[in-house]
Amino acid sequence: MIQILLLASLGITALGAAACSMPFLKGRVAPLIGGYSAAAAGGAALLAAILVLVNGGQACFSSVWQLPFASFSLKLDQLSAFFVIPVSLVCGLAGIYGTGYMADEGNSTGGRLSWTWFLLLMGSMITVIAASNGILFLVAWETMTVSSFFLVTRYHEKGEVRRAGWIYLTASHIGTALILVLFAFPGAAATGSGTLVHPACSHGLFFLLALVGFGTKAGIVPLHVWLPQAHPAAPSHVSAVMSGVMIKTGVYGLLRMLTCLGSPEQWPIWWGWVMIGSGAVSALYGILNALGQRDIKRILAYSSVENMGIVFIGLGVWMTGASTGNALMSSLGLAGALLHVWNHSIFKSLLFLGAGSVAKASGTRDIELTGGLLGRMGRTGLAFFTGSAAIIGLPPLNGFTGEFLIYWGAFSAVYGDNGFHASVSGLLAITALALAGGLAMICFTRLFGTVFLGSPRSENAGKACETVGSMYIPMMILAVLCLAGGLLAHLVVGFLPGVSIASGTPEVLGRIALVSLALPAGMLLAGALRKILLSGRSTTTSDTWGCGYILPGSRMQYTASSFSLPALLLFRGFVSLRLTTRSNGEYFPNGLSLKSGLRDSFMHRLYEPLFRSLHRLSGWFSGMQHGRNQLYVLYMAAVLLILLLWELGV
Amino acid sequence: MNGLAEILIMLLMLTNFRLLGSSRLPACISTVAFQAVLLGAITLTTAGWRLSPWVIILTASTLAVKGVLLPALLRKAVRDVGISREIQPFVGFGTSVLLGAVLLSVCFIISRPFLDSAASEQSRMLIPGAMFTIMSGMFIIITRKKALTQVLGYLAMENGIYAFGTSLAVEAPFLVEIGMLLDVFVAVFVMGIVIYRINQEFDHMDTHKLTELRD
Amino acid sequence: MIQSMVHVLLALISAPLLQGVINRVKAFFGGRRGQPLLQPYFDMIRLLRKGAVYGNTTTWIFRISSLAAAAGPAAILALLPLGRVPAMLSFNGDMIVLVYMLAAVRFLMVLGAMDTGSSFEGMGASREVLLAALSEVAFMLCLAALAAAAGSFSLSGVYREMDTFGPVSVMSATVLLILLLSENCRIPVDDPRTHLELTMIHEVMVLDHCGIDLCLIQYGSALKLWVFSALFSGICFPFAGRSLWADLLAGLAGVFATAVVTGVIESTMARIRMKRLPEMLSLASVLALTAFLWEILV
Amino acid sequence: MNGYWAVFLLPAAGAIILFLTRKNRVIGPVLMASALIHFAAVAYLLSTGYDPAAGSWICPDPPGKLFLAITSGLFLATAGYTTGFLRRDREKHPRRNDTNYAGCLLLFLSSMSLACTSGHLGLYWVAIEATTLASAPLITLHHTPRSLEAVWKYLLICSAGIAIALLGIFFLATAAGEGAGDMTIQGLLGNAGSMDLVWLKASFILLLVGFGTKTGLAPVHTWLPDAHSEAPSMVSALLSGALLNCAFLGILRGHSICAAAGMGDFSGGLLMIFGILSMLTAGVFMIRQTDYKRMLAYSSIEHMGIIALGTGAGGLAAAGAMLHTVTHSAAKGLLFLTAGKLVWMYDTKKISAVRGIMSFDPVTGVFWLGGILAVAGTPPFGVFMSEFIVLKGLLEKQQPLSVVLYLISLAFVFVAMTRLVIPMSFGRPSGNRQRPEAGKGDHSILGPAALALTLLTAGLFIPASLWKVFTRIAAFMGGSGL
Repeated sequence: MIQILLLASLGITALGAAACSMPFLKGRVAPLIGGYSAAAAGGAALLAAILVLVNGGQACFSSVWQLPFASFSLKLDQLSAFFVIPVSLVCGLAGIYGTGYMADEGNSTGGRLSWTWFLLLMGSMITVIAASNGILFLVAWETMTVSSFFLVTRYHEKGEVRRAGWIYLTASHIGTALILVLFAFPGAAATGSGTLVHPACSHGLFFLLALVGFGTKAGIVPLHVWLPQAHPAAPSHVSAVMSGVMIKTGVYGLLRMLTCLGSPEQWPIWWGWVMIGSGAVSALYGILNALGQRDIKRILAYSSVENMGIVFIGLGVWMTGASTGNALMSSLGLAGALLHVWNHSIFKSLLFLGAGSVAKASGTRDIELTGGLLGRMGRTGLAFFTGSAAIIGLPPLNGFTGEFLIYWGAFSAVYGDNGFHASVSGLLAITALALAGGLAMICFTRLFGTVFLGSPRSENAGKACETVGSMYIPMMILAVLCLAGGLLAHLVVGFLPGVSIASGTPEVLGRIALVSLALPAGMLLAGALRKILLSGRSTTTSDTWGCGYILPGSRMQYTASSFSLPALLLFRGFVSLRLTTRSNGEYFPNGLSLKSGLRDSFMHRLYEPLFRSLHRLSGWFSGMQHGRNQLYVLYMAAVLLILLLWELGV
Repeated sequence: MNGLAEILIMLLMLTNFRLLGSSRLPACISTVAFQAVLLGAITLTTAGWRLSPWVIILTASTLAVKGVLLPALLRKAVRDVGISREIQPFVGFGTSVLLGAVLLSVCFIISRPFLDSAASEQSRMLIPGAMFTIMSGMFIIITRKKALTQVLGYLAMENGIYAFGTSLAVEAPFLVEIGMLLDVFVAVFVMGIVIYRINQEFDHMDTHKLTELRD
Repeated sequence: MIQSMVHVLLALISAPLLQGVINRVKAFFGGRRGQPLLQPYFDMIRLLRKGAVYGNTTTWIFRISSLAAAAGPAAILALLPLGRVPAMLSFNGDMIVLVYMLAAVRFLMVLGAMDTGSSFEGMGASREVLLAALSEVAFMLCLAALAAAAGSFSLSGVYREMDTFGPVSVMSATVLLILLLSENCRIPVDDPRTHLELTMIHEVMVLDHCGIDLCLIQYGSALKLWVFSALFSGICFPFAGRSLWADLLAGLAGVFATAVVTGVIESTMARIRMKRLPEMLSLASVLALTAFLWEILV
Repeated sequence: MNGYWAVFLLPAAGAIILFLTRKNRVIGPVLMASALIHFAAVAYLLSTGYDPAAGSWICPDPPGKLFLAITSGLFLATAGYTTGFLRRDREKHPRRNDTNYAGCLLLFLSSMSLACTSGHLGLYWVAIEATTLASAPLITLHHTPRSLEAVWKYLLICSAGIAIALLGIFFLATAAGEGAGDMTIQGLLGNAGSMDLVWLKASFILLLVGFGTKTGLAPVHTWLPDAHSEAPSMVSALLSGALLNCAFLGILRGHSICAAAGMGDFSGGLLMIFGILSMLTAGVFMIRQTDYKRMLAYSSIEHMGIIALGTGAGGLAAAGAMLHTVTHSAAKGLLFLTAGKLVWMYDTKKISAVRGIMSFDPVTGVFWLGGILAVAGTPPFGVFMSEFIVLKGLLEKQQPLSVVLYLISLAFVFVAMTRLVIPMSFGRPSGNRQRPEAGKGDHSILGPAALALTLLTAGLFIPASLWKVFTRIAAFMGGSGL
């Protein structure tokens, strides 16, 4: 039954992709086919995954695939099912959202083809997660990259979109090269026997290869440079899918490889340290860069780097706990990380869909030109509000549950009397999470406040209008899921794969849900009290207090960059902040401008110099091809002589 | 019997020095023709017990092609192009000869391992001789500027390889030998056409100026 | 269990009294009689009788922010132990929930401030979230140190165990005091009585609130003061009475003693420069870190 | 006289017909006819598994048959394009007579077929020399200064290289000594055990450098970018896709003889060094490239490096390398034909002058970007499969250093190529020509489409029987004989 559902979903995506690429489709037919086939496929895969998760065990399907070392074998075990759920959910909802979002460019060839690529992306993601054969995994993995590349370069007229596409393609391809080595190990790509790979080399090297290979896709700091370039360039519903679930395939890949490395207890301690270290650095670096951006989707992309950092911290806590023999710490760390994967895919895709509606309504992605949209786009504003509250990790919503479990894992290392490693790594996890949480608060109050609150800063922000129904419903569903994730976490925590839950956890999560409900209840009570008291009295509106200034304008408002500048100045060491002030005229300048920008310091200090030196080096070498005939023959003679002398040992 | 072969091989080495030293094209062409004649003589002397009608016809055809036909073609090319001297090549003629001597010593060093396992006895002198001819052919290609001189260098290389082939190796089937001969002839013929076209296009024949295609 | 119910009720009733005590202590240091102890109650009752004026750019966010300011700390009271009196609801991880509930209230307050679209409120909001980010780190590290010292992950458990007056409790007490001063806009961090908008942090976020909203906000900040005083006094004055009732009384005394201590600090110290505030808070986190390492290594 | 004689005499006959008739009208039909018949003959001979008598001169060994199939398939794919190209090109110079050109093309095909099918090393040498001479005039269709320079370099360097290879063959004969019989491959393989090792080592080095020049392996590859970028596209497709394989056949046979004589790791080691050197050189030269046909030429050097690396490693990697010859020829044929279309559309070979192919002519855009992604090794296509198998083979042979260098150069080339190609295929079109009316009789779409199809199937569907062919070739190269 489950196999049929899974194959049905893959079939629908393939058929939909083929249908959308037909040249004769007229008008709005393509988005409709694309969107709703995505929804149908998502539903089928979701059902299959839930069935597997609920009644345990696994569902296998394998058929012969005429390719050396390959077999078309899918296996939906606990771990795969766990990751298929967010993929199918978010892709389905993004598909529906896309029908509204891409309505006006539906009939252009580019518009139609983008739906083909979208369905291919969805299908390949589900295949990657369900694949249990090396070659199938690799083929689906790269199809996922190529299809998302074509989606990223959808608006390829702009120069920086092309550059973003190139950076994205090369970064993921280099990551795949390392994953290639994982699968190419002798004895690897075991067909049909379930485990993808039997590592023949030392486990440490295998782990590092998997970490770097899949870390590139998950966007962990030194390898994250493509993420803030690629996600903003794609259409919003695609960046929701990419940021929401595609980077999760990196986490899935890493977990799948770890399952091949024997039981966690034997893992060396430094693995846990590497994970927590990279997670902490990614979290802090990601959120700090998100503070300085002006493009709404780039902020969300950097915050994805942060959340992936949090997931890696959770996994690090799991590994440290396992290798130091602290069962509670390891189970809580893994539970927190996996729950955060779910939660992040829900609220991140919600935020990206919201960003898409804002960009479509106000015609710009620069948050400094928006403002006061809550009045005109109430429903999107409400959904975005829920998303921002969830991403900061505030109690009633789902962001809190994942982080709480990781906190608990870290604290259990601290208050229990286990060794030095566990407690110090726990401490590092707590500090990173706390600081990242605080900075996330700055980042998302800045984002929500600048975009939705205050008065509009440009005239087309003033004329923004609410989005179409089909764009709003997916956001509402995701917002409700955020709330449900927060309140019903104790039901779900039992089904997390590979996690032996300590007895008290569901009961504690239930208590938390209760306490966090007290806040909205109290607010309702106070609101009712206020309503009763105000019933008789006059409630009027007047201008905001401007110290008596008679002409308050929208330029007087606090802008986004000024909101985050103090924080950025405090953390100047980590991020390459650029403050350029320009004034014409020495003593009586009639104009003064200050521009604050943030460059990605890894790109700026690490990758660009690397490429420049490679370019110079190849310049030095290409002198060899100087065109003079005689020297070419000299090369031949020289090679001949060298070989003869070297080989024959004359 | 092998005394004669020794002398012929020694003559072959001398022709190489003449090729390295002379700047006039017609002189070089005649040296290469003389080398071809020497080649034929060497094959006949070293053939010894394998003297069969086929071998004689083969040597005769080699002499005809390399001794007469190709030099005639090249002399006609020199007349058409009107350039008859190689002016200041990359390596001066005097130094070329000296380097030729160095090359000869290198050949002797290289051929030492081959000699102590040489199949037949009389090839004792032949291996260094042939190798020296090949090396001087390549030396001419590398150091000379004119295209025609480079063709001559190629021909000298071919002669050296033939010296190896016909005497040392077991004789290949007749058709293959003729095929090889035909290939060399057509190669030089096509090179001649290309040189003629280059001369028309660039109205000079210095290959070192042809450097438009580079990275 | 009844003692914790009584503690919550007492807290709800007598929270504004703490501010009264602080003002009287400052007046005493200034050689004045000062305003009556119940002055905060009179102000709140006066505000409750007023109508409401809202800014024309404000939306429903502005209206719910004042509600959250009151409801948040009230909800936190359920998690708050008073000395050895356990909290009404105590479970593993309630300390984390407490921190994040405070963050939720702060989130809504900041958004409410930005909704008015005024530059002063934006500035206040920006300063508020920056200081909050740093103080949250200090708070978490201090809780970690306490959890390590007491060996339990719930606040009530921690306060029950922390009966000795060792180095860890001294360091955590100082951190909690710094946090109290920075979270409740007391003198060294922020002056509650200043009228110059550019220098305020918390006060400027409530510039546009009036009437019932302002009353709710003042009541909320009073409750928050009570929460932090309870946390501080539990560590600073570890008094173990024979019965829970004695512990309850001792706790109350501790809370009011903290109010007096705050009053003394406010009247003796001047404000720290805005640029040096982050250094003070990072000092607090370093202190908490040393407390933690002391607990682990020693 | 066995069936394979027909395979190389047929195109020669076609060439003679063209030389005699000297009419432009005749070119199209003769070219297509000989291409089709040649393909049919090869298909028939290979499918029936026809094996001529052991001792005869013309009896191809397994790799020879594979390369013969690739050559005839590629020639058929480019034949359609050639007729269209020559007709379009004659619009500019109406009086020019192209029969010589087409004749040389057919001679080129016949010499390549002879090279693949020849069982005798000497005859193989004659055939390779004939391919050089036949393809030289093909490069200068327009007699521009650049193409003349390219031809001169091509002729001189290749002839010098092949002369050295001839020396290598004679060394091999002396190594085999008296009992070598008449230097057929089977003969040499038969008594490889008794060969004199010093002469054998020297002969392999000479063969490697000689035929390496023709295959375009690293230090001696210098003629390849000039020749392939100046020649018209269908000729460079044949040069890259078919000729490099035939030339590699010589090195392959030298390696198998060495392996049979127990010197397998000596020759394998040298092959791997040359392979990796070629891949790195290609990467280095591709970064600063400004001409997209030269970029494709360097990509050929890189892929021949992969094939050499795989063959040198042996076992599974050798099988992967043989699969790689097929997928590389298909990909390179597709790319060069599309490059031809780009040259026709944009009238320039400069990368910076070509923008927005996707929006200018979507079909060419899809072929171009798809081809580049394929040749750079993205999975759904065959090139990825062969590269993965070579990687797997390398790891099985415990060659960590070569694995690292292999991956670095692959990534290096991928980065360099996509950096050049993405701005070309996207953005606003800069082509000055109006949109070409696709498919107005010049069936130049059929060729690339067929190649793209083979590329895709090679990536997704290689039946076990076909895979057995490659493993059998690998076994042959492993020196265990037929």
